[in-house]
Amino acid sequence: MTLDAVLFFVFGGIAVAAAVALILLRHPIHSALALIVVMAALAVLYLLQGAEFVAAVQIIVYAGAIMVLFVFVIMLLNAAREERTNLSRAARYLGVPVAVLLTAELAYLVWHASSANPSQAAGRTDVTRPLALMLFRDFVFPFELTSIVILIAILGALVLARKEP
Amino acid sequence: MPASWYLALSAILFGLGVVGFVFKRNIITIFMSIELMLNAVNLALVAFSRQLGELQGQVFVFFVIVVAAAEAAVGLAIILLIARNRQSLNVEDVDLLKL
Amino acid sequence: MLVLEHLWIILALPLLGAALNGLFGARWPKRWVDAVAVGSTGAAMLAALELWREFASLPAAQVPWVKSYFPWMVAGSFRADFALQVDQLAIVMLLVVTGVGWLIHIYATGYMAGQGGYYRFFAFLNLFMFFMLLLAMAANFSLLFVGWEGVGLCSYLLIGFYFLRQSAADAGKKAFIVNRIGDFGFLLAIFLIFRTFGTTDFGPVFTAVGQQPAENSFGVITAIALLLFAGAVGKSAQLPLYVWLPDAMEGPTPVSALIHAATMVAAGVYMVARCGDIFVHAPAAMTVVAVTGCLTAFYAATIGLVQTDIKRVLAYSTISQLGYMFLACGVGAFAMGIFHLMTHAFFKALLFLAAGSAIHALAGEQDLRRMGGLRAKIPWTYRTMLMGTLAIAGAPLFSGFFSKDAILWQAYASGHTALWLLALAAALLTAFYMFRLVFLAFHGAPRFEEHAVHLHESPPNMIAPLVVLAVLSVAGGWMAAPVLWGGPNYFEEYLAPVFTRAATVAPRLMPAGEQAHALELLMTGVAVAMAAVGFFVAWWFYIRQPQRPDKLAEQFRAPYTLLLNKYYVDELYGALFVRPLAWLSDQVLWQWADVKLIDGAVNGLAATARDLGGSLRRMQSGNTRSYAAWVILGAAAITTFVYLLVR
Amino acid sequence: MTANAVFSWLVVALAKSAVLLLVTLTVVAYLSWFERKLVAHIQSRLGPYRVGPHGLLQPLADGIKFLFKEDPTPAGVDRFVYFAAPFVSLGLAMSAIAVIPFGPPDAQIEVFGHRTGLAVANLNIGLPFLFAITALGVYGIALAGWASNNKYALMGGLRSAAQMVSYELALTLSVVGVLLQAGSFNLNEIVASQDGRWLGFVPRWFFFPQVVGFFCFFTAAIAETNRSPFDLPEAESELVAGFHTEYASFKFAMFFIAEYTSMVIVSCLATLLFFGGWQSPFPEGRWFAWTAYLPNLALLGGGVLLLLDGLRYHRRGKRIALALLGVILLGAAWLCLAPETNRILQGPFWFLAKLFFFLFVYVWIRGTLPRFRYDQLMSFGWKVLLPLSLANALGTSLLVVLRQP
Repeated sequence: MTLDAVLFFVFGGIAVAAAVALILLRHPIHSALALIVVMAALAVLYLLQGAEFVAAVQIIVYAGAIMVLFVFVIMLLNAAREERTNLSRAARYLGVPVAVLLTAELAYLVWHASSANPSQAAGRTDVTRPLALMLFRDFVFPFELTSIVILIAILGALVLARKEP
Repeated sequence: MPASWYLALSAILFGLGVVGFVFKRNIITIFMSIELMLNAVNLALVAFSRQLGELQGQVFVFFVIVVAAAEAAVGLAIILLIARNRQSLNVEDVDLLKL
Repeated sequence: MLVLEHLWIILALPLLGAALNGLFGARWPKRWVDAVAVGSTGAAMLAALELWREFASLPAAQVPWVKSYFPWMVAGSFRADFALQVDQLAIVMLLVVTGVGWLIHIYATGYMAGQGGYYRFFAFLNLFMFFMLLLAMAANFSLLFVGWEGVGLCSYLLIGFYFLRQSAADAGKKAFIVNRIGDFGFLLAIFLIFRTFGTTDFGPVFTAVGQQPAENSFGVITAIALLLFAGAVGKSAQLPLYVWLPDAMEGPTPVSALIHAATMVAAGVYMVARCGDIFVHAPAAMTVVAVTGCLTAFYAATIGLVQTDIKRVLAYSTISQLGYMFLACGVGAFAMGIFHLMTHAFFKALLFLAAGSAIHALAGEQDLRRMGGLRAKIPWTYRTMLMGTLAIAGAPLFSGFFSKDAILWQAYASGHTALWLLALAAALLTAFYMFRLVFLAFHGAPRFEEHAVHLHESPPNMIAPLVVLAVLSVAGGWMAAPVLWGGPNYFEEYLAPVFTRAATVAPRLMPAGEQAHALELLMTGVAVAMAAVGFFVAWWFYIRQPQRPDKLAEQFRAPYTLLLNKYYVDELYGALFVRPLAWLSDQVLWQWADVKLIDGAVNGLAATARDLGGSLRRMQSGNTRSYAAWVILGAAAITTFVYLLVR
Repeated sequence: MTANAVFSWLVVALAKSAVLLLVTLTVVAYLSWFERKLVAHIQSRLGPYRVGPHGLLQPLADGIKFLFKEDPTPAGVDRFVYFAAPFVSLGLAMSAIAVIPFGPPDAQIEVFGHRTGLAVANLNIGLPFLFAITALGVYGIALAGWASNNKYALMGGLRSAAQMVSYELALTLSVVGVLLQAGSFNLNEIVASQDGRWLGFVPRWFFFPQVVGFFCFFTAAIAETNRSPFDLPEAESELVAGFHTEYASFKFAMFFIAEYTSMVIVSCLATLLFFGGWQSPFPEGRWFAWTAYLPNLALLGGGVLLLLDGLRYHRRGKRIALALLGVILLGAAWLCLAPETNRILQGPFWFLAKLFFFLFVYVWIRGTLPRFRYDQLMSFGWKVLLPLSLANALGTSLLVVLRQP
């Protein structure tokens, strides 16, 4: 049992547990916290796979910005615990088994899609520089496109959330 | 640590996201389950990129994160509107789309 | 090697100026707008000078100096880079454009002062500079075409600068549409080039052409050359597509000077010279070029005789001078064409600016018949105007003298005697109508009520460019001076590397030696004599016996009216093309095709979609989570399918 | 790595963290004392002077007070979050200290026969890590505000969430210039890339090319740490005490310590990114050899001052205490004459000097500037700071592009 195997199981376990908590907890804030935990755990897993920068971004953007937005909105709307209502028929008879089936199949597929041989890139030290080069050379057009997407999203959010005078 | 383990983990997380998506009633929480699914996908992408020794996977993670940010902004704005207009965050109160 | 490494700087400067003024100029005080506009173009000029300096130290092996910055269009086998190219020809163009452009910017700060849309004017002007420089530095036809269209766009925007005036708006549209015709030919030429040579980069194309023999029958190269020339005809206002240029005078005078006299209209000449390698391989095309140019030169001159709008006279003289340039290119003397392009840029810009200064002094009066006697009132304008006139008329030792007579000599020496005679006549007419303009405007008695308009000399920031340009139009040609005593023409020698291949393909059978030189001097004498005759006739008519011209007009009413109405060409085109087109687009394309066909189809689709939706909408339960469940079901189905594939 | 190596590495890391923790806590405690003194003198008051000579024991007293006060839990709080929040803030703030290099990586000390540098961890992505920590710092405050079920606290939490998210952008962007010039995320390398001199005497600190960046960075940093003039989340004039209204005794102490720790961290960042970290401002060479003994001089001066001051002090106990302190300092000055110690001391000395300067600026600003209004705060962040830092990043990148052939 090597060190990163241990770390994998620890943090993978944390991630799954937090995800379950996200579903079971009844108050949106608690769910949000659970999700943040998931993200942090995932960041560690990224580190384990040598994707340092992705890990950092994961924390900064996901946990640090997006989830803050969620928490902010929850606080703003002062959301209450969600009340019990019976599941909708479709959800009950369809959702549960299908979700399980889906998970199983996905797990099977990816398990087989990934050949067992360990990675060549595991030992790579500095991934940030090549990553940047790739992002700004090969993917520069999509990159700029995403910036436009963001811009549009900002405008949309503004227009939607503005209080009508 | 072979990539398949990471992939399996991501599949499980994705499944949990799906379950949350179907079962939660609070719109915000449903939205969060979607984020969970996105995260699962990111994990898969990173795992693949490590296994293939290619960085494209990580680049795509960036794009996913960007899109997630945009989606969060707009989605939360919409949720804000819903909450404002019908004083409730329960999806079952938002069902005007039926005939 | 800063600029040589970063050629894009020269382009970026005017573009930056345009962006700044266009975005913020509306809110800025005039001072800032001036600073940005003049500063950016001035910096561009400095950059061009620096480029010249650095280029001089470049080994001949590295000329033309091409720098490719990034792939711009890649489609299948087609690939066009954003690549810039510098050789002697480009250097000359850059210097002329930036230099004259800068002076005209300075002038405009005075001329346009206090007019609406001041910042807009300078934003457009800078944008024009950008496209013009791009055109001059482009390293492939695709990029050249971008610059080509860009200058066209800016020309349109600036002609229609006073867009509230119907005539201005129409003139803009006319310029744009007439240019379209030529550009269509140009575009076809580019397609044909790509189809033939598989690329649009200058280097490969020209080398590929160079390997072929000159085709004496009508082949693909001739086709390419003719199509290219069609583009040039449109841009440089040659027969039969010249009609837009006179109307373009609706734009502000600095625009007329910069775009419709000095630089843009010369782009056609530049393009033909740039493609010299292609043209020399198509003797037929060369002949077409020469004949067209010569005819235009004479034809426009005749119209210029009787026009009464000062700017239109200059416009027609521009057309005819451009004709000279094409004549030069047509007889294979590309260097001479470029030479005349440069000198013409100097003195024609000068003439326009001086005319603008006069118009300015008269508070917008453009009609020669209501000018006169301005000499004493606005002395500086008068002096500079006179310099320009002498230059264009080809008075000895002025710049026009060297360039124009060189062209005449080349025409004669290369054996096109008929063309030479026609060009000579055009020279006479040129001298005549130019001096007619000067005499009408500046001599004789004032023909306007002086108390109504209070005359004033223009501010220094308008006079200074005039003086500089005057000096240039006097001295601009002296690098060809040694020709007079049998020496070399340094300008031609400077450009020689660009046209070596062309020269080898079509060796211009120039008579050499002593008697040849004597002959050349003789020809020069003849040309000067012609100019002198023109001058004296003008003097006789407009100083000695001012009533004479009207008498003549009485006697020869028919030709006079014909000239006055510019041979009714506009009316002709109107009847031949415009009205039928209007009818077609109105009756057929709109009433039938658009309304019936397209709208019908669209509405039909919409109707079907509505009915479908109406029948399908019963599936909607409105419960979000059941929708989610459906989505997941779909996802699961797909996954199962994949799963089965994998197993 | 073998289990043994892992173990020893773990032990050393833990030991270093523990030492660092203690040091930080002390520093923070005395930072509060320093602040109170300085602000007091700015307002021409005396500040604490009862407990210990010059109130030097005041922090201790405060600590004791924090520990022994009653700790009520208001009704209707969300217990879990209410208790978790202070731990979150403190834990994050403390963990950020771990990646900060106080001295050059080659200046190593012997611990359990295990040579180790002056930083707990030398991360490849030190800077992003720090930013990640800062980004997470919001939660402590926001959640505290939400959990304590009090409208003032909620307002404070909301404000801080909005404020920190807004200024985080400017904070991150203002550093881009430095990153572009240094070409690395590793704090050690960033400092190393500031080595050398312009014109032989101006140190190659990024402060000089990045003045704008530094301005944006420091302003955003003050806002990020919720210090005046950006301390709206705890604006007592409008929100009682903001997010920690409902917190008492030890939990409040945690917030308090977290805030001051983040001050320290931000000052460390400013030192590392813009002022050449541990590097001495004096150039090398014969003429400046004596600067190696500046630390000793500082200690010596401090000792002498304390002695003189102590001997003039009006109460005996304190007189003795101060004199003793002075003697200790003198002894330290003497100890540091040993070349090895001296060499290792150089880095930390300059680092701490710069750090102290920035902390001083912090307190100075607090003592000088009035508090922003909330809309002013927002519009300043979005309409001034963000564009400025963006422009700075753009300009720097253009510079870098033109610089390289």
